Amino acid sequence: MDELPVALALLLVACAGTAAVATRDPVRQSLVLGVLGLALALLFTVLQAPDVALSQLAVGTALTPLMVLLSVRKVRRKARSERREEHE
Amino acid sequence: MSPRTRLWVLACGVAGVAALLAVTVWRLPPFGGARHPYGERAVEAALASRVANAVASVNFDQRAFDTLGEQAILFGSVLGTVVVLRQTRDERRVEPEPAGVAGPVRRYALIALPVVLLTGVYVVAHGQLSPGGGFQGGVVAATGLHLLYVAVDYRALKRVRSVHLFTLADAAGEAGYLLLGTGGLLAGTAYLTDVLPLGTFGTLASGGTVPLLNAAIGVEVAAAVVVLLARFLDQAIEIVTSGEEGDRAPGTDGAPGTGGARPAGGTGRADGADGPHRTGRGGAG
Amino acid sequence: MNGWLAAACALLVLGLLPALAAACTGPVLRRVLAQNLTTVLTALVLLLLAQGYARPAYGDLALVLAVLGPAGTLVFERLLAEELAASPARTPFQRLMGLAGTAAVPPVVLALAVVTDPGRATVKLLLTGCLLLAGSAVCTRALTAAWGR
Amino acid sequence: MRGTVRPRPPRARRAARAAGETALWWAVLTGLWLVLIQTVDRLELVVGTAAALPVACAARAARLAAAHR
Repeated sequence: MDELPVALALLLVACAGTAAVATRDPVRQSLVLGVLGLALALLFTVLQAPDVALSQLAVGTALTPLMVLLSVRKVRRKARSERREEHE
Repeated sequence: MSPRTRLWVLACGVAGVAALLAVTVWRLPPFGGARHPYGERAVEAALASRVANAVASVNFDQRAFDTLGEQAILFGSVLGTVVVLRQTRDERRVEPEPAGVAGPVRRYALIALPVVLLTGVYVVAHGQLSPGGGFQGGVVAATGLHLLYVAVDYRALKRVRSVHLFTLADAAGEAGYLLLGTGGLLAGTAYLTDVLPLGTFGTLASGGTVPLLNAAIGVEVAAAVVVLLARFLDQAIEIVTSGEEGDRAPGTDGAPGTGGARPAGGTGRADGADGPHRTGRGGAG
Repeated sequence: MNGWLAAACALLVLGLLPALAAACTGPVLRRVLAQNLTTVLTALVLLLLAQGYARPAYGDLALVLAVLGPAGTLVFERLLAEELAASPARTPFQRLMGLAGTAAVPPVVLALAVVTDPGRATVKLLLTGCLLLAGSAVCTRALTAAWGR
Repeated sequence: MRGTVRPRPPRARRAARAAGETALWWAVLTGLWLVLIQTVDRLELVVGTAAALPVACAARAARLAAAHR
């Protein structure tokens, strides 16, 4: 019974990880990735590794989504302008 | 050296590593048991150097040299990003336009920003007492600064953020860690040895060099994240290749400008007002 | 296993798993709202775990998440403004998610505040709760505004 | 102050207002530090007040940067 939090956190990580892999669009994937980061932080906490959990929270909450979304924005803008040039 | 000889040399190396690994694994303590020889020794050493958070003791005292390598990796990767994402000759900058943000969001950000910054400093300063440390706290503080971008706009962030100063701070943090390590050499022992007075267990001054190394890492990581994000933000918002018309709707004066930034606030693209980019590939699976 | 850990497990199963499901499907507005809800619920679970393991230092995790979580949601709100504006109108389910994010905070935080010895630790706990409430409310409001634009 | 056009106040007044705003943030943030820490001793107080001062200046700089549009 003492291992129940660990089992549940593992289940949550497994579900979130599968969902992150199954999501194809990078924008939507970054959202699932954010949730996966939170699930991992919970798992590290129930495994009594709060330092690692804090690292995961610090990096995964805002920094990773920001970098992913900025990259997506740059790539899409470039692709769109190239498409426009082809049409002209 | 012929390919054949080279393969033999490689095989010798691989065999040697494999043999050493096999011996090591053979002598490892059994997996999943209640006794943790390494853990017990690490905690003992942590208590001996009066560090309440054993992880901080492992990172900044027992394995401080490993941490030096890790932070050098961060330093190097940020340096690489700065080089790769620099403004090239066929690219030019457009001035970001102000973004419309709801009043409550802006007010929340302006109040939350100092709170996040202070929380970051708290996490750095108490790395040897509670979960946290230089890396975590540095990232928290750097994220707090970017509240100005996500809740106000990029112009506001640029007004308070001098990338040049943060680059200097990045290097200063890295150098600080290296120089703190030489304290051990001056005292006549090994590099990065904890030679300062250990202080009282459980207080801010405990652990000798551990809090100082934490502070150096905190400065380095916070500055590194700010510089890294500055490159990403510049590329995503300001820098366009010539011929690329920012994000303006097609059909409005499509003549591409060659070189030279456009007048401020003029025909630049609106920050936060991308053209429609739907992918149509939504949903899981 | 004590009652606090049981409460954390219950919140994980009944709150976080459905929120994860909502974050993986549907229009972008719903996904971002679900992400916001996940942040708040995770912070509450962390607070309950800190009490359950009798380790006050673990409360720092919830504090960091309470200050960084809204920043993360605002990142999505900012960089997905177009897609959010194009999302279909808000459904009652989405409104419920916005409400759940703020409604779940007071019971948990107040219950924890009652059992904490009065002092600075209580103030810190209440501060974490207030940051969670304010952050969640502001993010929900910002998302609504993004939809209206 | 944002959005309204008014004559620039004299330099002394502006300096006093800036100092007041920073001092207010400084006091609030030092209080926040006292809430965050576990045990209060002299070194914690010194570090807290020292850390709160630059953060208070950052808070004021951020407000000005957001107001100046």
